[in-house]
Amino acid sequence: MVNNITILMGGIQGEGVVSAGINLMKTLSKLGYYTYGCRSFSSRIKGGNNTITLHASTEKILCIPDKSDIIIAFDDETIPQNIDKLKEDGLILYDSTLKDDGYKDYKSTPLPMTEIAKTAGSTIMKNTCGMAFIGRILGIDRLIFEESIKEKYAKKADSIITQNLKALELVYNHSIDIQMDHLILTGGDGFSRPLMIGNEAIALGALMAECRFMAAYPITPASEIMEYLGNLLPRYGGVMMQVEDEIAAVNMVIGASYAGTRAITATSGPGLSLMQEGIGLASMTETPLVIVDSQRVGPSTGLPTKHEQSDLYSLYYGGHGEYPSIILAPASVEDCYYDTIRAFNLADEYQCPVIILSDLSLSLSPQTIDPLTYNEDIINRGKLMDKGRENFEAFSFTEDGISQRVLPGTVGGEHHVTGLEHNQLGLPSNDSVNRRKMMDKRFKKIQPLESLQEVCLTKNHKESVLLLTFGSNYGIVKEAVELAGNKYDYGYIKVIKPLPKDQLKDLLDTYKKVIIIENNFHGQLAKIIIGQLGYKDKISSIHKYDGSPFTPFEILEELGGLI
Amino acid sequence: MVNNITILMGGIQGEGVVSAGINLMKTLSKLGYYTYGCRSFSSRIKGGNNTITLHASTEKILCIPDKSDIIIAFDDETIPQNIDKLKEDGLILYDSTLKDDGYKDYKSTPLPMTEIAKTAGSTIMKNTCGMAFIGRILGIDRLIFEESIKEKYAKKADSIITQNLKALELVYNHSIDIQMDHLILTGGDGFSRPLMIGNEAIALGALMAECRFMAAYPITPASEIMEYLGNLLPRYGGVMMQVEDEIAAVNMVIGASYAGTRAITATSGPGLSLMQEGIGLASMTETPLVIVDSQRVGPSTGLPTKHEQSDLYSLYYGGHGEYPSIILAPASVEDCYYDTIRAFNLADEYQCPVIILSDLSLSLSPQTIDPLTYNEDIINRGKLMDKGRENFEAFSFTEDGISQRVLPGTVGGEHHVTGLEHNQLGLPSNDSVNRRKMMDKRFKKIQPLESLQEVCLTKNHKESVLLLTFGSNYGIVKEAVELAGNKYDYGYIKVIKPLPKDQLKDLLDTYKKVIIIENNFHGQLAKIIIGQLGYKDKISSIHKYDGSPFTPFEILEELGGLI
Amino acid sequence: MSATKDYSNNVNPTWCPGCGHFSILRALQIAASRLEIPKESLVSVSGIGCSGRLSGYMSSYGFHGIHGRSLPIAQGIKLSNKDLTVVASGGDGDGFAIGLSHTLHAIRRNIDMTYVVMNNQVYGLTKGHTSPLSDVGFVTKSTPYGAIDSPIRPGILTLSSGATFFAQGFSAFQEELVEIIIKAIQHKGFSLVNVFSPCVTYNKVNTYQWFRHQLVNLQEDENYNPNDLQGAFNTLLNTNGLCTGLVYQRVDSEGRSETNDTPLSKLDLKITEEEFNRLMNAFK
Amino acid sequence: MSATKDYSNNVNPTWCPGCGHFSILRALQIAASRLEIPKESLVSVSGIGCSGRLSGYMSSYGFHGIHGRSLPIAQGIKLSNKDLTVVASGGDGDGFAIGLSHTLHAIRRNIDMTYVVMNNQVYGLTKGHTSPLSDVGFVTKSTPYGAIDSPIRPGILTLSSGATFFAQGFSAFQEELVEIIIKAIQHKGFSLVNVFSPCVTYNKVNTYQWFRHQLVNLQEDENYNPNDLQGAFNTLLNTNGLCTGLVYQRVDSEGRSETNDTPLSKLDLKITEEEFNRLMNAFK
Ligand SMILES: Cc1ncc(C[n+]2csc(CCOP(=O)(O)OP(=O)(O)O)c2C)c(N)n1
Ligand SMILES: Cc1ncc(C[n+]2csc(CCOP(=O)(O)OP(=O)(O)O)c2C)c(N)n1
Ligand code: SF4
Ligand code: SF4
Ligand SMILES: [Mg+2]
Ligand SMILES: [Mg+2]
Repeated sequence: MVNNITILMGGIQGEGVVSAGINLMKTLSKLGYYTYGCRSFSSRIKGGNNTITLHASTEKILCIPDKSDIIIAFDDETIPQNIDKLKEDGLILYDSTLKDDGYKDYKSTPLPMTEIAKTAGSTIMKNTCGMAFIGRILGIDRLIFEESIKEKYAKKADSIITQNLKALELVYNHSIDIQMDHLILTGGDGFSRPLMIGNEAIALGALMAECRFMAAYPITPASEIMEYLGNLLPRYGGVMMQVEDEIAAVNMVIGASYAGTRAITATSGPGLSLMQEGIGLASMTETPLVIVDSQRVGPSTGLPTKHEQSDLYSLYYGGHGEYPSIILAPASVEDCYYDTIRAFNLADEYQCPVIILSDLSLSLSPQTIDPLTYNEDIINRGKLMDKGRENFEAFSFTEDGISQRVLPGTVGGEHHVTGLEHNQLGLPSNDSVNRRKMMDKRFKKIQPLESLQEVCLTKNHKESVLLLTFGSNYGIVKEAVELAGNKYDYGYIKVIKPLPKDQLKDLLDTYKKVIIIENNFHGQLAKIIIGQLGYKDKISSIHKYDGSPFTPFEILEELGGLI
Repeated sequence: MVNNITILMGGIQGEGVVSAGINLMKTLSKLGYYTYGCRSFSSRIKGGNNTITLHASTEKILCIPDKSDIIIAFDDETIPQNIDKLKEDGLILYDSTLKDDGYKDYKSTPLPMTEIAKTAGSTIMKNTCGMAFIGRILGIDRLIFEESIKEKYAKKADSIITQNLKALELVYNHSIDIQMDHLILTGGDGFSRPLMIGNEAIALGALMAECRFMAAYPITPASEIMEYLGNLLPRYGGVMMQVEDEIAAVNMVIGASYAGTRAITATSGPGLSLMQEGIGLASMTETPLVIVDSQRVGPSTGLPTKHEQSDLYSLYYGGHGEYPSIILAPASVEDCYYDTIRAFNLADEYQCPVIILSDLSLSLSPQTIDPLTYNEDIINRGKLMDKGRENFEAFSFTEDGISQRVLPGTVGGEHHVTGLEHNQLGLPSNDSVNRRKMMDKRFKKIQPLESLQEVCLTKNHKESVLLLTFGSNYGIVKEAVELAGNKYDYGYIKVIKPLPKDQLKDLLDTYKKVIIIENNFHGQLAKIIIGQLGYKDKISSIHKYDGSPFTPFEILEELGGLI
Repeated sequence: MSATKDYSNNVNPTWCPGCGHFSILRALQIAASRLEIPKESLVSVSGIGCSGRLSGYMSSYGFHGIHGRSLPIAQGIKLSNKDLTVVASGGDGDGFAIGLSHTLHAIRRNIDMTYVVMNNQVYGLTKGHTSPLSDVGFVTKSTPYGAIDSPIRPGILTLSSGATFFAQGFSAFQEELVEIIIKAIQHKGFSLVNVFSPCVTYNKVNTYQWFRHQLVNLQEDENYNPNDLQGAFNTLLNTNGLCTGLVYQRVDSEGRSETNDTPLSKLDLKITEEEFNRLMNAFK
Repeated sequence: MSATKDYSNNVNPTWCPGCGHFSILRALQIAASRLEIPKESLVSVSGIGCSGRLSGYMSSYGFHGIHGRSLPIAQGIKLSNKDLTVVASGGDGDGFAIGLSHTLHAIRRNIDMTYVVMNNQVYGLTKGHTSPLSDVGFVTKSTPYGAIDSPIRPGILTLSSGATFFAQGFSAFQEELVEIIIKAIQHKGFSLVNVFSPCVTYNKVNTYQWFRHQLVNLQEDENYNPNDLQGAFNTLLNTNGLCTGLVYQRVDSEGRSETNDTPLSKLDLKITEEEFNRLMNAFK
């Protein structure tokens, strides 16, 4: 009996192994376990091997351990490609139609998944059988699966339900000739929790933040956001439009936002590069703008289905000229939700672009989440006025650098905005004194953010070392530290731009060494912090750029060399 | 009698005051003086006040002093707008058709420029008259002007020459009732030198570097490059194409370069933002690419006719993902020429994008230059092979990270290139070991540049302070230091990416203080150096972002606060 | 009735004396006043170019965007608040070079708004470069040996993209222009008005004089039926695009209609806790 | 004669079994072998999409660029070395969404090269999103309630942009496709071939079956004259674009010709000192 377990399921892309894995995760989540899943993609559209590795635990863990307890294979590639990820005493299960390549060193057994599926009515149920086998091994009551089958196929033909139930029955009655009791999972708290990916949480956050317009262009790994909102927005009076390219997308969103509707676009690296000019326009016209950048491997088309965190530089420093913007970096699916709401509020409050920085792992990895809190009062639209006044100054110089804003349609608020440098009325101005004041105004706006506490810390008070990271890495660093016996303090930075300078300085003054862990070649966050704050000698950096996330042990190994 | 003088000429845009100024500069350059001119633009297309301020000297000076000796006005706005730039004992000359606003505190006198022009045949010659008046005051022999008039209008109708000569005669015979002998310019070395703007030098450099393809989209202040090459390239078998946008431009240039023709595009901030994706593609496919970025005031459309140096960040860090590129920063028109040739060689040698970083002042300010040296042997095409071999590996792993290159058309060299991560054959590859090796290979390539001496220093051995700058600022810093009695060491950085790390470290170790002077809000170069090398406490920064270049006195004033 | 001057903010345009763009600005102001569009409900969106400065001379709401992107911005505005009258405008380079894709995609979306192309067949603001609408042989700073490529034909291209309204005007024909713009604004759907607007400084070929000689006025032809697509195509081919008036209007155009009657920006957006729970339950 | 397999690099395509793109790849290889284009003189340039992978399966020179930009790259290559046979290819999204402007500008430039649109009316690579060529009502992940906007009509748009060669093929009609591609490559100037190439995974509407029923074969109509522009327009309108064969070819097209006979990349480029001095003197 265990209270956590890791299972790798692999098969031919398009044949349903990933959705079987996700169904299993949903079931486990309902039973009160925390699950975390990680997908690998084939470079083929259909066909080719793909896998989902899932971890289930009584504790919330946001990563996949280095080694799995079980591998279950629906195709011939899964085992050879993943055998190094199996624990020494791990268990291999494989469809009985596959050849037995005899992984002698491991416990392994064939399971008649295809066979049962066929008997029950259709081979497409073989993944469901696989899921059920695992469920059975983990000790999940058959009734639980029965319920979820009934729920899932409620709107489908009765025969589908009958067939699935039949398959389930056959699985649970099949006699398995291997010792598996030690794999029974226990300790779930019985509290049913949702399972989500980051992209869904972002989309839901946008909806709850009263965003009602999205324009976007499809791109991996950001498309789910437009898909979710494309489905939901029209039901709430909103619009989601797939447009001709990312340039159109960002400019449409600027237009919609200028006219008063909270609006969003989502993209990944290549689209982000195309949006740079539009981001500058939003900042110059002081129009709220929310963009999601879900990072993948760059440069250029790179590796579209692999993980990286290498757009920081281009978000922090990119775009010609100089303008304020805000970058939020959620580290969990829950963060994705709350940060998206915050992004809309910040965009309205500071009248500038806000980027929600995600990464492939965070965007696409399903996680069991703690219930999201509903809150009546989450909207802050900043200095939005419902009345104009003569010679309305949409760019007036104010104490905090933020001017009052009115929406088109407002009587007496008629004014002009432009990407040219402009005076307080928003009319083009070449005047050099005005220019300087306008630059100062725009940057003054976001200065208060520098004093906020935006590094989330876990203190173990054991050593003088701080591990700092961001995004999906956080869960891995946390796990690594726990594996190492909690001997480091660690944390993640929630706002990358503007940097929480005061807090970072405090931390850099406090700790002897700050090690920044990130998925890119240059150690971008480390260099950004050094560029802004100095402390080069205190900061070191662990980085990985081969397209896969860190594993906890990799981090520990690298740490070994540094400490 | 003086050996240097500064003259501000102003009038209505489109009426020829700037070309009169440039003609005067050409004449002075022929007589052996160094000249430097600085233009201001009206925000109107035609009409509105514009000026040219020119400095002539026996020494090479690459800036305009804070104060002028003479203002000559062809419209009513010139004097009030520029009076603060006149020396206390300065001279005001104005067209006698203008109203006398009585600048009592100054020596001023009306000149019958329009009148003489009319008498000689046409009022459009009034600027020529102005130029001739100044020439006369400076003590330039009338014959010199006669010659250049004959030369200039050689292909025009005889009547034009006659009229101009007539005007010239009238100017030289007009009696001027004011003491002006102290303004006679002497000391020119009689050596005739060319007058050029940076954009022309870049274009000429491209031609001499055997560049034969340009695709571009017009934008201030880069358009002169396409105009010059549009005129010349077809004469040398080449092609210049104005295309639909900057995205097309950069990708066409990539195509042309891939197929073997040296190729260039030129743009400014907004175009640069649009090119980011293409730059990444060139770097990922290891295709040589040369881009000119002539900076203007950003962000967004900003101030298109005003000066700034704020694209460093976006060039150094911009574009999604991570890839090598090289940034050259010429500081004079001569540099523009030589650096452009070097840019093509570096692009071929390192098979990556090279950016020539100019700024509005450097691109558009006419300067008398020292003769450019002709050299038979300036072309280095790197590892370009004229033969293939089976399974040609265009991305082979080599000691120096650079692979052999063949051009399409080469028998046996058939291969594939892609913006996806790829193996040595150039075929897409998801493999993580390959990915890491390819990233290492691409960055290893340009590492040797980090060890070069790319900071041009002038040592005065007076103090432990180094003033460091780049681009057109260099001439101003030089002048400032000389005005201050040469008590600082100073220099400019010729290669911004990769930073000449070894030399910079040496310098930062040597000097107590390094002050970086640049035209942008953030002190971008300073922050880049700190981000890469540290030394935050040693580096301070002087920056200006109001759209106009520094004046020497402004630098001295700011230095006062820092030292 | 509101006065034309109500729509002017009294800023002195930067345009050269005689520039065709003056007339377009004025036509838009007159049209707005005849249609009595409340100032606060009119949004003028413009691109970058001499043309692009137009929005800065209107006393309505104005958005001067980036080069080539006026239409995406304008569409976003209209979708966000359908009560607004949205008029985008920009140069021939803005709309048919860098912005070509947006122009054609906007046409096929048929959102209820108007786009005025201020077409001088040259790049005015950059001081005289060729445009995709320049004639073959046209000499500019960037085509010193004359333009080579055959020019884009805005009319045919617009109709081929499924336009529901296409008209042409000429800066010198102020009254016709006003009427066209009024019809364009009244049209339900996307209306594109191509205005021949001479650049007196950089285009010495396609001058006022030249257009006066070349342009055919469709209104003067009693038999011309602007609701006949095939006929419109033929007219554009036969006149080489050099005609003014309403070229084509699809009678049954309704404009892209989103689900709501209330403009997006005025919807009650609150989502109840019950509803939120329903949304969350989908993830269990 | 070179063999078809000479043009294959034996890499196993990532495409789904049954994907229409296989047939286009093979047609291109057959055409190349029939035309006996030396491998080293053929450059295959492609965009991003399932379609974009094509260049990676040719044993010629291949350039797999970025999304929507295959044509600018391809034009640069051809202008750089006119001895090369340049064939660009890409998806309907690549060429008519993000790359639309480049497509139409390439057409009007009429550079001697071929562009094959691998048209499945859907975004295959991103796993099923709507395309500007998707029919109204088409349900995808991004249009769960069906596509709203009227689709781009590639044929009419191409002709309106002044194309000198336009043909259509269908993946299931391999031999016709080969012949069309041969004609396209032989055409002097820019040739655009729109191939209906079913996506068996994400487009369950415009299937092989569906096309077999819909497509009219122009070659079968003896009276069809592919040199008559007006007729070509009408045919496209009448068939709603659903026809295959050579739709239009301008007989007198010569392709954009630059001044030199020697390809740019092979010119002697050295500039003599004398010439240099002449250039410098212009600045005195
Ligand atoms: C991305 C970008 N590229 C280039 C420019 C420079 N630019 C400004 S306006 C313009 C074209 C102007 O021509 P047109 O659109 O025909 O307008 P016109 O000035 O003739 O009215 C260009 C190329 C820019 N502002 N932004
Ligand atoms: C700038 C950019 N935006 C988005 C993407 C993601 N993307 C890759 S291919 C593609 C469209 C594919 O559709 P299509 O061109 O029709 O080709 P198909 O896959 O159908 O053959 C998209 C949107 C990208 N690679 N680059
Ligand atoms: S340059 Fe041409 S388009 Fe621009 S304002 Fe002058 S006349 Fe008008
Ligand atoms: S997804 Fe469609 S287009 Fe892509 S390979 Fe599969 S069938 Fe072909
Ligand atoms: Mg124009
Ligand atoms: Mg497609």
